[in-house]
Amino acid sequence: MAEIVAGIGVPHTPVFPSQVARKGPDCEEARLYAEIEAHLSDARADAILLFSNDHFNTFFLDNFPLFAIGVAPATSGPNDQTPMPAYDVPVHEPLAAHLRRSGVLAGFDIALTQEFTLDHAFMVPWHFLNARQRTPIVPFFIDGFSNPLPSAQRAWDLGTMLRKAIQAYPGKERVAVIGSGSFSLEIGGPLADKGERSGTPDKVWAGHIQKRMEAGEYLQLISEATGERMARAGNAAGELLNWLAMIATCGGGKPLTMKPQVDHGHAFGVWSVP
Amino acid sequence: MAEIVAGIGVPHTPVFPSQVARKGPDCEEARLYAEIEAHLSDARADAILLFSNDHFNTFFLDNFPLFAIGVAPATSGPNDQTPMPAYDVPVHEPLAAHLRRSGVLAGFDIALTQEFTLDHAFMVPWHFLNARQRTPIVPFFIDGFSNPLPSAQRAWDLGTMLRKAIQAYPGKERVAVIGSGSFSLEIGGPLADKGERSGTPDKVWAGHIQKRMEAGEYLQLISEATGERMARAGNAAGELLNWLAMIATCGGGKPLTMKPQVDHGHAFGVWSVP
Amino acid sequence: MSVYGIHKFFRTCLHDTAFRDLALNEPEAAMAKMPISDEEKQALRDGNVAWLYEHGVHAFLLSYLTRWNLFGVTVPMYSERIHQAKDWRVP
Amino acid sequence: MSVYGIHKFFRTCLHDTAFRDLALNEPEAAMAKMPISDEEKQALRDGNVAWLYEHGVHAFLLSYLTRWNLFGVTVPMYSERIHQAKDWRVP
Ligand SMILES: [Fe+3]
Ligand SMILES: [Fe+3]
Repeated sequence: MAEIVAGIGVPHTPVFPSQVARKGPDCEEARLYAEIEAHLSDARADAILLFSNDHFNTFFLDNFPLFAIGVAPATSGPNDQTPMPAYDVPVHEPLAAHLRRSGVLAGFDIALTQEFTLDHAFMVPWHFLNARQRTPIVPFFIDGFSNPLPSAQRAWDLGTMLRKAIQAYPGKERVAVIGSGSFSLEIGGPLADKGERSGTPDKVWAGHIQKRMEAGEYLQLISEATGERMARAGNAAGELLNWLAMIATCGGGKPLTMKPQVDHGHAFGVWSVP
Repeated sequence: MAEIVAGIGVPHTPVFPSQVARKGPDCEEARLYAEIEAHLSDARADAILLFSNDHFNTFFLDNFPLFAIGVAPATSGPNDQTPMPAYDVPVHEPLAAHLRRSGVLAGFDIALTQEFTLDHAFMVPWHFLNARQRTPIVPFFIDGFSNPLPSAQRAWDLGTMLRKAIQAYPGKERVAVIGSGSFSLEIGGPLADKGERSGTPDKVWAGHIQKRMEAGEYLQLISEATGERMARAGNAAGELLNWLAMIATCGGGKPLTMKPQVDHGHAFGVWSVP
Repeated sequence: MSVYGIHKFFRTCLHDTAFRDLALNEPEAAMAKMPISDEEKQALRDGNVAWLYEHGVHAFLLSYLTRWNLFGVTVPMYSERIHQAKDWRVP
Repeated sequence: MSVYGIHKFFRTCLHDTAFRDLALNEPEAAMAKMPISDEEKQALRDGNVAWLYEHGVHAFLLSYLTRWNLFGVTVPMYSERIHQAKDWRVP
């Protein structure tokens, strides 16, 4: 019986590692990630289930999974030229294999990925939260970026299933869960800021998500977070699905802390694990 | 409103094309396929939804989908050195895109495959049933070969969903549905015949499947066809899933005709499309 | 039109530096290596990001144009043009 | 052990004729190109198909040995040995 010991939500903004390296440990991003790193360290996890979404780097449209899980001894990244250190990343292969098998048997059509590298969506969280601890991860890929996306309900159901599967794992592992991404972010599209490559087109939606999460109002959030609603908040706003899967895996409780970066349309959160 | 106009089940035994070329049009396989080709031709289909399973040729374990759908203008095959003619194959791209989108929105986690070739599992049915007509296909990949497989219930639910999605397609296309594969077949494993590379280890199971299908007893068949039960009938016996998806897409009726090749552990069937 | 070839063009520019160099130095040769239509090629030559977006190109991949100023497209040019595009997301 | 490297070895033999030739002519060099363990290499050298099967190798890919008599394994040898394997499918 493995145990879920921490739930965490963070952004994976690819410029953060180089910005923090330049600005130093007192800048806002450095402090926000450092607090979460401390929380994760205190949780003494043996494995980290990390939900994030590839940005056409690990996978391409020749064979693009809606859900995939990395089952291998190790991986590495970043594979997308993000300006940050390169890392070798241990994978908790037995837990990954168990979760994939459990998912398939429970009716989740999860692709199996036995040789792969990771892009900034996984490696930015790794860099800030786990590069020192080096806890083995289980990389879980949710399509949050290439329409049609899985529904918010499907991401939630996925987390609910994985929670049971973790609890049924025949080992005493302490498992932390991370979901990573933005609530509102447009890259390269008409909703980007004028003169810029990206922007945060819907800070109201991002703030609304935060309020729903703080109130534990997930049923309402799931019904509101249609594919169209997320798309109107930017072409990366589907990354909310990574958070929903994380929260469901953690049992659907309220966040213990949630600190937004309003201008970025994202937040840093720590979840209760009832 | 597209319409389902034919349901067909056939094997995809890779030696059949070369055997039939050698033995001529009067051999058993030639006649069995020819009858089905005539039925398909009479159905005047505009598109063929073809369920089959890749054998590590189109996909490999670096990124192995449980379900995938080919969405492209065209494809080709065989890509696995099966001794048979090479074909360019038109794909019904709009229908394929519609079915993928419908599936994702309905909670089926189907990988998107926009550049691909096909192995014998698709090309043997193409060769015998469609090489003359050249009706565009929608290639649907179900993992029937690499454990864990989707459950029989999941394959059935997939077909049920696709039936609705076809009927909701905004076009007047007449759609035929083919499922391809064996009920009992072992390749390279301990259940193969002594001295041979393959064998038909469970003719009883294959015969039982046929009886269940003839009686329309799909609920019973689904509950019997566990992953373990199929595995005991050989490592290709999971290809039954392709048939179950086809039958569910056709509305779950009884076969009009079903002709077994007992020694091969497979059959040739034509379905009612109520 | 699936715009798959356009997606592959940009993705390959990121992951294959030899192809990226070809796209910068001999764009016609680079385009010829990809399954893209004549209409798509013309849109690339023209830096017509609005047309490409409207025809279904993923904006994230499309904006790779500005990473290396492919076809001469800079961030300000890109931004001005993409804001002219009809946004099919918002009905 | 995931036996992924063994699967990749056989799959590459089918799809890459240069690799297949290498596997036939310089099997040690071919194995060195794949992520396979020393134990797995020894099992390949020995044509120990029972051990490979028992450790999770998919029999379909494993039987590629006999397509080109890799490591000297013929169909009769393969058949005799695979029937010695403990079959993990049937509890
Ligand atoms: Fe992202
Ligand atoms: Fe097969």
